[in-house]
Amino acid sequence: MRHENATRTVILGVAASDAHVVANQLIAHSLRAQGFTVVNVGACTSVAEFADAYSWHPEAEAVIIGSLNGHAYEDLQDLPAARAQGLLDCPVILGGNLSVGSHKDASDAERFRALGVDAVLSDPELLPATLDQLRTRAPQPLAAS
Amino acid sequence: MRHENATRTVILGVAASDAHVVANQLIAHSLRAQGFTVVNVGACTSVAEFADAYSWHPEAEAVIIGSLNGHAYEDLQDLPAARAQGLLDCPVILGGNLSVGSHKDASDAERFRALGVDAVLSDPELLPATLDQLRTRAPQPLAAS
Amino acid sequence: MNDAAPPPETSELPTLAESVAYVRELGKPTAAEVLHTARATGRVALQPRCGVGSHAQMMTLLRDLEQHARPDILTLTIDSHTRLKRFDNARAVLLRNSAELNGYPLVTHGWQRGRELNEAVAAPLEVRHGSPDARLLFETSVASGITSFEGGGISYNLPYSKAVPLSESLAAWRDVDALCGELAGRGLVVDRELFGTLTAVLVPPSISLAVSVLEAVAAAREGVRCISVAYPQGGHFEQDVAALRAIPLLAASYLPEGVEVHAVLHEFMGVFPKERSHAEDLILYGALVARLGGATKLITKTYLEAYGIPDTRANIDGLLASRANSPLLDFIALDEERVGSELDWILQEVAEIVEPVLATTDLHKEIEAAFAEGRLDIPFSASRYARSEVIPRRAPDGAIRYLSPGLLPFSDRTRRRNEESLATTGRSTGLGEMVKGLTSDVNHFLNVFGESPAAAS
Amino acid sequence: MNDAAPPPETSELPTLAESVAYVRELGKPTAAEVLHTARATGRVALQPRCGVGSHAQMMTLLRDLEQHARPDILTLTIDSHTRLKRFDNARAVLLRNSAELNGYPLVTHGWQRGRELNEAVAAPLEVRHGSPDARLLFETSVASGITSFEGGGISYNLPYSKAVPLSESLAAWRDVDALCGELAGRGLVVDRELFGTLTAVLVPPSISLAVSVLEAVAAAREGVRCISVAYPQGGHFEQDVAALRAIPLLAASYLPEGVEVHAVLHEFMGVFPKERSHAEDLILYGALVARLGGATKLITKTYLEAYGIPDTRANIDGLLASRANSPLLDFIALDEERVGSELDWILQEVAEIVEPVLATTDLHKEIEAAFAEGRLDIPFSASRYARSEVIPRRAPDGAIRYLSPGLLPFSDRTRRRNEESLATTGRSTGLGEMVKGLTSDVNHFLNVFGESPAAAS
Ligand code: B12
Ligand code: B12
Repeated sequence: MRHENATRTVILGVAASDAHVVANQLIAHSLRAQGFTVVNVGACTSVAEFADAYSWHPEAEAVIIGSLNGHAYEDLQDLPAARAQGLLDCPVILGGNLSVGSHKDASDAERFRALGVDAVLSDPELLPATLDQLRTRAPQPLAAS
Repeated sequence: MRHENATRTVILGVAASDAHVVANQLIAHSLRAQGFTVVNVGACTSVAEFADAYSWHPEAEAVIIGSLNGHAYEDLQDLPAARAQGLLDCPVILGGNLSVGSHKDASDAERFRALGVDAVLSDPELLPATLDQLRTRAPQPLAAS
Repeated sequence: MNDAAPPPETSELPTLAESVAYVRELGKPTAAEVLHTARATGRVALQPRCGVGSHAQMMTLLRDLEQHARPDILTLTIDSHTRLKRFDNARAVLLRNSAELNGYPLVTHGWQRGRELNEAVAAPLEVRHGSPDARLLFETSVASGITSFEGGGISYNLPYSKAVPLSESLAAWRDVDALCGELAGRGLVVDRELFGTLTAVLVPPSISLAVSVLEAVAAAREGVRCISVAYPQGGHFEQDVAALRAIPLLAASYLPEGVEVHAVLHEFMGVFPKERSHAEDLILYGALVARLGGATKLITKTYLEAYGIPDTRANIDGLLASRANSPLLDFIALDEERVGSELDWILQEVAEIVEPVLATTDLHKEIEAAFAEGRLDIPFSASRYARSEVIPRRAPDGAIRYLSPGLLPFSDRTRRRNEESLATTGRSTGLGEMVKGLTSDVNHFLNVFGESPAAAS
Repeated sequence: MNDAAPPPETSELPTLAESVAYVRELGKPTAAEVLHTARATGRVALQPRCGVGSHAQMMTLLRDLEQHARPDILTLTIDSHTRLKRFDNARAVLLRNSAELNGYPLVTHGWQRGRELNEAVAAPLEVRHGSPDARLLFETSVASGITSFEGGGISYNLPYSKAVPLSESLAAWRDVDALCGELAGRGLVVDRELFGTLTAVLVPPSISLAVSVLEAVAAAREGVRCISVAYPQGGHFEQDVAALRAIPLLAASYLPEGVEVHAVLHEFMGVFPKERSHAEDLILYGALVARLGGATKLITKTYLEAYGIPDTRANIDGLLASRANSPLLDFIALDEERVGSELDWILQEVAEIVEPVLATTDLHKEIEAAFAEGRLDIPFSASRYARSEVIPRRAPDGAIRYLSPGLLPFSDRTRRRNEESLATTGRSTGLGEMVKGLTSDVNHFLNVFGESPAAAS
């Protein structure tokens, strides 16, 4: 089982239409500083490219997707298909600024879970703890604010 | 007839509850500079005091009342009675900021005419012309903006 | 509740002891405490003006302001009938149509309603009015648990009434101040703000400050412990900054130790530009004067100033004024040399005005006599009891100077300096010319913004 | 009109001649004319950002902004699908729910609708986007009669895409610039704004300006006649003022005569404080940078910046930004010595970066090679085609310096100065420490206002 590997690997990237990388790069640095191996596929990464990266790194314990430009929902339209085809067989974590506009809807997270996202986060500091929890395969998908 | 007097006299003052005198003093100076004799009874002048001043200066061709604090209507409640009793037997001109609040009602002037005000003005520069017109005793009470 | 109707009967005022206990139980800081903290933390405390006739609407207004604008101190502005003790008129208008009152008739509503207002908000309240004789209003305020009260025997007489002798108003305010002294003895320090704003229009800084010094000395003698010296923004940056900076220096020179003195700026009180963006430029400008002058408190204006009493929205919208506390403006440097020279000038003029008066034994008598003789004077007095022989003008750079100091006991040096700074303004060649020039100075900010002086409405 | 649906068929673009004639008939000034007038009259032209997916809502938005905020130039911000030529996605979202688009998909709506927008308002429009290859978008803009177009082969590639080689984007933008040259020949000067903002976060001024100099030289060679050099407010007053003041000097050094160059400030583009009053402090601060730096134009932010695309109200509420043009702020003095030393520093660094590149014969090739080798570089590149070995940090006073200049060809003197100014910041003792420090620098204004960095929403 990959959980017993000495080093833990994650795939990190930004959604397909989104070029915001500052948080992405800081998160990568920070996870590395905490001992993770980070495969950072960076900005403008489609679901297909995430699946690709996963095929090269099946040891990854999660795919972590950032989205800031408000287009997360459209950018993840292919996620259900990819997951159904088993192309992304690990937890998917999503974080950032997930919809357009300044007034966010609390039900937003639901939409993403319906697409096959396992956890919606806003604070990257919660990533390690979330990764730990997902490892224990809690039966309920986890939501943090 | 007083109209043929060489000097023209007016009574000038500010309504009973009102202490704003800057405009009052500038108007007094300015009418004087234009040759008028100005009896300036100043701030906080009740209708009774205006009548008093008129009794001492029956040659006055008009009483000019300023009001800025928004209380003009209450301050002139005694005007109909004074006029009915013949205590203010000359045109009454009213000017300034005549109601409370920042959004003025165009029908305001009507209320004052009903109290016995002959002309409601806002720009003091119009005073000489208004005085001239009132002298010719136009049959209709005159309104200027 | 019929919000307009005054309570059926006027009820006895509580005792001072009861009122002091009430303030203690209220569980909010006093105005003096808020000011003290503001100064200690280098903030400018913010205070909007507000007052409407109806009690219910006054409650709403205070709550809305507190919720949305988070002011440090809130205001009860009193209507002008109450100010002049025309209580019957206040009651009549309140019953007829409370919207026609230009302020809150606290005496008519009574102290129980005052307490309701006080309990509705977390910020301490100040009563702002303009009463030559405010004794009943003050007692009602204290009974309401209100911890700041504006006015003074000179500054709430000369601009606000025509025929009240100074002896009367000074005596009435001595009573108010003495009551403050008694309250201080009982542990409740009431902030007494002195209305250096006077007639607000073209007030030379040294006149504003001289009147405040005299009132402050009188108040301190009665035991007042917290004095806010209000100065009206005149419109010239360095002059206004210097005037604010003069306040602690004057306090050190003329007031006993143990009296806490705060500089307060009243945002420009003269003819305001009508266009919203112009008004807002001016409001920000005032905020920066307060900040750089080191004011403890700023009384704000709204973009509706030129039109009339502002609506709640405009009063909430204190965006510009609150920039006074921006942590990002430390880069602003000033022409400190100019500020310094204005400061010297102001201190010199104030000394020449107040020192002869303070040198006498009966301060009240001397103030009255000095005004009668023009040794003390203010421009545009509403009252007969000041001569208003002082004629202010703006120098070409906008600073307010004495075109004529009237009978103020100025030294030759002071006279010369004023004359020189107005040299190009030109002595009036006739009344018409002088009035034109004065009017244009009154309309200073209309000129700056290219607005026409035609009345707003 | 079904506002969301794109026109049934994509229709032929009009000829250039037709578009030039259309602009002439439109009867409004071009962006270049507005900028020219602003500079001539000493005003800072104001421009809000705005773009929504629906055509009808875009019309309303532009009209509302024009009516209430009276901007000098208006914006069409393009959605990020269109930016990346994901036209199918843009169309899909537009049909599904136009509110989910983060900008106006102009190509999808088509040039006729572009003209409708243009005719709806009196201010000229600028298209702002972020497209490595903007040719179709540019042609659609020109056909819409839009007279200002943002971007450049470096600045709209590296921050906006991952895998577009610089040779491609530079070639695409050469086409855009050449078309501008042709339009200029036909009498229509299109303003070309260069996106010196880059990745917006902790961009050292000399990197921003160096990239703009290179893009400006490239654009001028193709015949572009009006160039706006955009600089992103970094947060340190004197450094930002110096950067703006550097722009005309750089233009004089590196650009041919006859090209009109304007300095443009982008209000702070990094992590914005969340509390409204803090955001507003920052907006005013930016306005003052623009004013004192002599910017011709200011691109404004709103108090909702930290949350997401602002609603119309927030965007109209440009109260703070418009203070850039207050006639009352001439009293503000600066630490001119500090500004001067920052200016020297910036000019020196820019020279060291651009001069080797400009000395070569094939500018595009050299730019590509220099980025590949790190002789040109930007921090936080989204693209693989820059190395991002540059590491910026803030000095204790908030100025942005090079913790590591990566492979930039800096002189020893420049390196030393940067090192010295960061001496107390401490070389990172480990990756964790460095990331912490960098994150804290990114969150600079949260720290200033004492806000916690937890994400807004
Ligand atoms: C810098 C910036 C840019 C730069 C990006 C440069 C680059 N390549 O990285 C540039 C100028 C290029 C840019 C472009 C655009 N931007 Co932008 N940008 C910003 C800005 C100002 C700062 C973002 C940033 O770097 N912050 C620093 C990092 C450290 O913090 P952060 O990104 O906010 O992320 C925090 C959280 O969201 C979270 N987080 C982020 N990612 C992840 C991932 C995971 C897994 C987790 C758990 C958490 C997490 O952690 C971070 C720390 O708290 C923000 C507004 C703001 N002031 O916050 C707008 C903003 C994000 N941009 C926005 C938009 C819309 C755009 C554009 C589409 C243009 C437009 N229409 O306005 C284009 C995007 C083009 C594209 N294809 O995506 C909007 C998003 C709107 C929305 N969601 O409603 C914002 C919010 C601005 C606004 N108020 O309108 N932008
Ligand atoms: C200076 C001033 C004061 C000074 C007055 C000093 C004095 N004794 O003169 C002080 C500080 C004492 C003061 C007090 C009060 N004021 Co006051 N004051 C002003 C201020 C700032 C300037 C007025 C002024 O002197 N302007 C200069 C002169 C030359 O112009 P003017 O007065 O505007 O007059 C013009 C026209 O109205 C017209 N005009 C004036 N009189 C006349 C007469 C005639 C016959 C004609 C034809 C034309 C005319 O001509 C002038 C030139 O265009 C105005 C607001 C403003 N910025 O305009 C508020 C203002 C007039 N005050 C106001 C109020 C309410 C008060 C108070 C009741 C306090 C309060 N609740 O806020 C007290 C009044 C006390 C009382 N008993 O009346 C309100 C009136 C509100 C309303 N109508 O809705 C105003 C508009 C402020 C506001 N926006 O709330 N005030």
